[in-house]
Amino acid sequence: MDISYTPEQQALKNRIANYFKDFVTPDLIEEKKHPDFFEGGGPVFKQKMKQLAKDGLLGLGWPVELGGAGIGPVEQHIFTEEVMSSGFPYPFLTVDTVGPMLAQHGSEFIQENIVREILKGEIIISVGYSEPNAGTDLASLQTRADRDEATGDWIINGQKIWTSLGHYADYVWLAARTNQSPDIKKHKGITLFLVPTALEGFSHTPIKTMGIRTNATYYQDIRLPDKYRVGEIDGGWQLITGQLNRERLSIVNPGMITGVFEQVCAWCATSKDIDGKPLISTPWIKENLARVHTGIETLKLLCWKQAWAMQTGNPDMADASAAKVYGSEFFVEAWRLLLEVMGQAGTLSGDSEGAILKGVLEKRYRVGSTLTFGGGTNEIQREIIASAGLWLPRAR
Amino acid sequence: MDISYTPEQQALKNRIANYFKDFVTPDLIEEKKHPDFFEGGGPVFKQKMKQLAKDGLLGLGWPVELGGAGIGPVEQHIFTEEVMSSGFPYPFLTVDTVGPMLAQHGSEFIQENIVREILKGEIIISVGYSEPNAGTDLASLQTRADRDEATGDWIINGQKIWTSLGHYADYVWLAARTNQSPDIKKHKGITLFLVPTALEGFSHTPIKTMGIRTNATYYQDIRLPDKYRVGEIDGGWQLITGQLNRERLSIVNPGMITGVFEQVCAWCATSKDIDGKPLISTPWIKENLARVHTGIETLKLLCWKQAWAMQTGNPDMADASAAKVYGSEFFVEAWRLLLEVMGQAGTLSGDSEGAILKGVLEKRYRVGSTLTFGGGTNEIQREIIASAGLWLPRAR
Amino acid sequence: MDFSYSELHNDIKSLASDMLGDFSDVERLKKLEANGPYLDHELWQKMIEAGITAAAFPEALGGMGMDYNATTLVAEVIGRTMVSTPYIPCIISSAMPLLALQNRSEVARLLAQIASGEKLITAALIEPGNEDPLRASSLVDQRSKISGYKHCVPFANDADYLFIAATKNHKPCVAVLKRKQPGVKLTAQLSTAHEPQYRVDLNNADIEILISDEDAHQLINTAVAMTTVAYCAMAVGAADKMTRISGEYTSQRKQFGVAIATFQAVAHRLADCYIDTQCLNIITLKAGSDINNGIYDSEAIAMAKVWCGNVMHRVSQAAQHVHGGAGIDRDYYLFRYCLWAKQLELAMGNSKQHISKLADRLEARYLSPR
Amino acid sequence: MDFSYSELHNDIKSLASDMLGDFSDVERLKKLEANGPYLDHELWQKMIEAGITAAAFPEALGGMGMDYNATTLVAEVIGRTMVSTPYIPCIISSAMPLLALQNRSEVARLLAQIASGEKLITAALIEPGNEDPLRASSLVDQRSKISGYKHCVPFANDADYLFIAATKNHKPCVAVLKRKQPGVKLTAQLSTAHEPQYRVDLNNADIEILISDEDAHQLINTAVAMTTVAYCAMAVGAADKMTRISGEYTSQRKQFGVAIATFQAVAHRLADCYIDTQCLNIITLKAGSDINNGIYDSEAIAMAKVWCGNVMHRVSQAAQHVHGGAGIDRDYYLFRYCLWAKQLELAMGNSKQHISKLADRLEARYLSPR
Repeated sequence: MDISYTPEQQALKNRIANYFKDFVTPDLIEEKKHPDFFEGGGPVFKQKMKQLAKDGLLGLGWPVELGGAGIGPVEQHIFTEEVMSSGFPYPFLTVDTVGPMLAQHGSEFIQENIVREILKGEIIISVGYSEPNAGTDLASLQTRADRDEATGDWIINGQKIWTSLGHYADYVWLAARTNQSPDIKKHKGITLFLVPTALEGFSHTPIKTMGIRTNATYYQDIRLPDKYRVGEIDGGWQLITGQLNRERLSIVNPGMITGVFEQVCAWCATSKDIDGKPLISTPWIKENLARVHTGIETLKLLCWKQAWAMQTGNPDMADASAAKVYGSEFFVEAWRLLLEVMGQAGTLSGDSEGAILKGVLEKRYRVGSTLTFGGGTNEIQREIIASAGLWLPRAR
Repeated sequence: MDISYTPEQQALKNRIANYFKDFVTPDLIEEKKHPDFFEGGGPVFKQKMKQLAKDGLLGLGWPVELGGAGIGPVEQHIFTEEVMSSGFPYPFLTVDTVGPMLAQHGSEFIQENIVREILKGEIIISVGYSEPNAGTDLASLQTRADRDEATGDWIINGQKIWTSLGHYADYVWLAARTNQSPDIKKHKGITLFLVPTALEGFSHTPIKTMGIRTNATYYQDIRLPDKYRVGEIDGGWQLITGQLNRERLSIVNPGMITGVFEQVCAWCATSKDIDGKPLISTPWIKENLARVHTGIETLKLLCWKQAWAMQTGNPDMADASAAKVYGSEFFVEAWRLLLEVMGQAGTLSGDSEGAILKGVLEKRYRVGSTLTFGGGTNEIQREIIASAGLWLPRAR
Repeated sequence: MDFSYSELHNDIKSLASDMLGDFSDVERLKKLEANGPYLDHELWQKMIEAGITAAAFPEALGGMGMDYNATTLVAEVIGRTMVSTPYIPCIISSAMPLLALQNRSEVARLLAQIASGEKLITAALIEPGNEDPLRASSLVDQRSKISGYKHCVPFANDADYLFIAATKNHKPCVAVLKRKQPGVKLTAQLSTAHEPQYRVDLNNADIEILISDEDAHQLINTAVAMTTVAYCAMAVGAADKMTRISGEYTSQRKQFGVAIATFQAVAHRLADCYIDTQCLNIITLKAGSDINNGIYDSEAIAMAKVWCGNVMHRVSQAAQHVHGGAGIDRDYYLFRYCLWAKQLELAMGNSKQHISKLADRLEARYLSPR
Repeated sequence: MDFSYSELHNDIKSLASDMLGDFSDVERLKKLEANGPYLDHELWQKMIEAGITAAAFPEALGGMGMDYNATTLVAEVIGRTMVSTPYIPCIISSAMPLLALQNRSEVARLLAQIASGEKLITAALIEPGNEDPLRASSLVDQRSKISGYKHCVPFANDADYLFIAATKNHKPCVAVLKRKQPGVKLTAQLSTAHEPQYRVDLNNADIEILISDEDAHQLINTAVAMTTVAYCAMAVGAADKMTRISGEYTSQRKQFGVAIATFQAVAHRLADCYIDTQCLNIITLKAGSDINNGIYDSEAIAMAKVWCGNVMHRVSQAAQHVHGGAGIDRDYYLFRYCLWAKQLELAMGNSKQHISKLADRLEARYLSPR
């Protein structure tokens, strides 16, 4: 038991932190102001991704034979914390959740052609699970993939919603029903595909939300060669849960808040109240900050433990759910606590005259709620904890 | 809309507050130290009850023809807030919940003999609902009352638990099954009785809890004349809910905390920290106090509104449940916040050397949790709110 | 003690509910907001004509002689409907406090013009880095020229006049400023709720000082109290509506073959929203009643704003959460409430600031010799 | 970064679990506590004989040379079993810090006597009205006589020695005091957890000062840090156990024809307890790891105590609530955990005190010139 970085890990952290210090350049900041590019996808973003790959930072934890550095999950996590903290719209879904699933379960074709491209920073992948009538109850999805027995191709038809990045992604990691038999359980008739968005029959429309742009994506008679199938036919459910287990940790990565927190503290130290006293000396303000600080350090530890557990064996399922619930609800609370210290001026957006820290927190409020229902709603996580962590009899 | 006392109400409040200033005498304080008498029942308590009656304070809101003052529910509430705030173990179950039910639904015998005695301070009544296997699911109760067709008497057999005051009460307001038919819904076979504890076949054993003494009560072949029945045969469920609706408000009466809160504030103002500064000047301490203060004022308003609604019509069922949930959970939080300001010394009990304010808060912690499940568990209250207040479809 | 409204109060509330309800049709709101923050001129005109705006003005000034409570009822309806009118900054923050000076002819004239809709006034209370109107850093010199900065001023671009808290000779004063004049420069600001707001740069602008020193202190306190409780009332409407929208959505949305409202976790979370709304409502009613009774420094006002911040945060998050993605979709209608929720939480002091204020009062009370 | 324990650590934990488990049979505890707070002499003797108490002492002093982590594992088992031994005040609060002075023969002798069970020491850290051991108002004069008051001193009546934080010449010092001597008067105090505690009146009592000034400051800090994290570890055991007791109870208790654990409201509340326990555990492990690495002023220590207070409050209330009446019945076994929960929340600084401390550190860090 020694919960601190090894000297090597500390050196790595320093190196990466240093690397990212000036990584988010003004042109990227400018590009992110466009609603379509806030979560990446613009030319500057794409160039930065290639830069990350060239500098050997994209696959620290990936096996060497796939083009990674093979250092390990803890080191990968150190990287992710820093890249997220920098404000770079790091495509964690691609690199940290779908990518590893493809590396493990993809066809030879996928391994050879797509997985390597991910590590070169050339490819972005969206996740296509949710449908208008299948959200938390994912097993009810109706997008279908029917086999063309003549060619072995799949014909895909259906609609997905909340396909984040879907307007610029190269592929969609798509869950589709391949078995319509009423005799099997719903979650046993689902297969995973990697659908190139360049194929005919793919389209998307924007969904504007309170905070960010996401998409509805449509799949009309898309003809997909079998080599784009991932895993067994009708065996998609395990891939979905495997990907979601990874996503759960990615979406509560402390890098989401560490950088912002430092900025807010520094702002509170340099801003003065009407009596000329630094804001950070106001008791309730520093208390708010201390509560966020405590929450961040706790979240870091939960994530480190998970990364360490990946390194040494199988991470505990209930603990991953616990981290997801804690992290997502902590973020909601933390954005509130940090925004409070700014007073009413905290409501000013982005480039507005008078906006504090370029409205970074105002924006966080508007995107913050998605984490409690995204990546598997927190109610489902609590069910998992109740049964896998506490062995309670199942509700309902 | 004018949420303040009328001059008459203000005068009444002042008079009552003044009356209770020295009402809790040292001999009563001493008597309350005995675990059996903490919630009343000792000789000093009994004498004080008669004094209250003699001074015309027991039935302010009761009709004149029953021996009350007939002023109204708001005035009754003003009294209850003050008497509870004084620390007197006021038997609100008897006077404010069962009493009014008896006045409304009791037989002529009960009206003539028992109701009037309540207002004379001569009678204490316990509530007998819960059984070892019937708690939240009260309709499952198994204590039975069988009719002796020859005499018309009832033969009562069964066991109740958590019969507070059962070791000294004169009567138990008892719910018993009078219809064993499997064809009727469980809650339709229950009748209410007022069982004199002096009858042969009644007995009790103490249940010691973390904080207070309560009782298991036993009913063995008790022969009860029909005049002790309350309401219709098999019509007890409405009486139970009617009594519980009143209990819900009584158990969150702000008088439970107003007096203690004042004491804690005064203690914080007169106690000094190691630098000689009053404790109340420490930012987190006064913030704790301000949070409790805000919570108390809100609770007061919710209760006033309920009392006012009783006066003008039927109080809203969802709002009564909302007040109960809010009040009971606020108390749990408030005892914590107040105990925190005392530091570790807050853990010292009662007469212990070094105990603060005679350990009043230490004791509150130990009795505080019962309110969230007593009087209808808060989960049931939330179900009531969801269906009666928000018209949601029923869960399960 | 009386928790009921007069018939006239109920009338004004149902009049406002009907009218604002009609004008808050979702497609209409979408069209209006397509070009950014806006003032709904059509609705505002209707409200003026119907007598809603000036209901609390005396009859001599074109009103119905109602009380402050009547204005909070309208604010509640605004919170319920999410229409965009200058009702709060014009009527509650500016005109209502000015009623105290109605015996002065220039004030009476202005109020009558506001009542008739001829003129629009808005309130400029806060400044960058200073949200205490009693200590404004906007300075008035001996020639009645004002220089300084105000910001987050709602509807300033539509207003003819600004109700301004300023400082002269180190003491507070209240002034009215003509917007269209040299020395007044507006810059649009975008805020969470998409209410049109402006930064106002004042550079030797002409003002008319209405009142100074202690009396100004009192008038500013009145404006602050009335605005604060108006936001709380708006929050009551928003909280109740968010809870009910969520109740409807979850009663219809099926997952696992059942309405998700039948899951206890969902139903109980909405029950908690109901409880929160009840608490916010009751303390807001008390604060409004105190203002009606002339108690502008009532603790209930700070307490109401504490609840307002907490409830806006909790109910908005709960509503978004039980909706899943739909809640934040700008094609649906919940998101407007959630954006205003944050605005209502932070405007006129957030929960922490007001708890601190209450804490200081408590300290002073218990430390003062009795 | 390593979250795993060595084999030796796992051994000591399972040894402690087995032994303390055996001695925490409910009927046994009931019999012992019938006459009030007590020390379980039989168990304590067994723990000494098994080498559990002195595991972290060097071999030369009768121990196994383990680290601070080993002692927190024992504390966690105590929290899980609710046995009444002086392990924390004797071993963790007093002996562990004294290991820093083991090169001094009188200290080494004392530690060896503690290891063998020949002598018992307890820690007297706090005073009425002053819970900061670094600013003790118990004064030592030039003749090494101490006068003052300590309170909430656990097991003082059974102890041979008291480890005392005191003040001499306006500077902190650490001393060892023989309990049985004129000038030392004990008065029993009853506290929530029913741990035997005493007020200690010191009146010109003889002490032996071990260390003064800066070094004493450091030693007191060590004792405070070690005690604080020991309570947090005990809280981890108590929280986990309360959650699991509640899980078992609600899985068996039927209402409405089903186990109440199948109600989402119950299951999710227990899931929240699980999450809380995980958080408390991980920050406590970090704090313990920092102490192991010699970092006695680690922020993680204060953070762990913040969590400890919050989690003890929430889990204890949740456990009582889902049990209904059974939870508070002294015939059942949950109540002991709930009583200790309050004690663990308030001892060595509650959540608010530690958040304030963290807030002050944050302020200082950001205001200091870089």
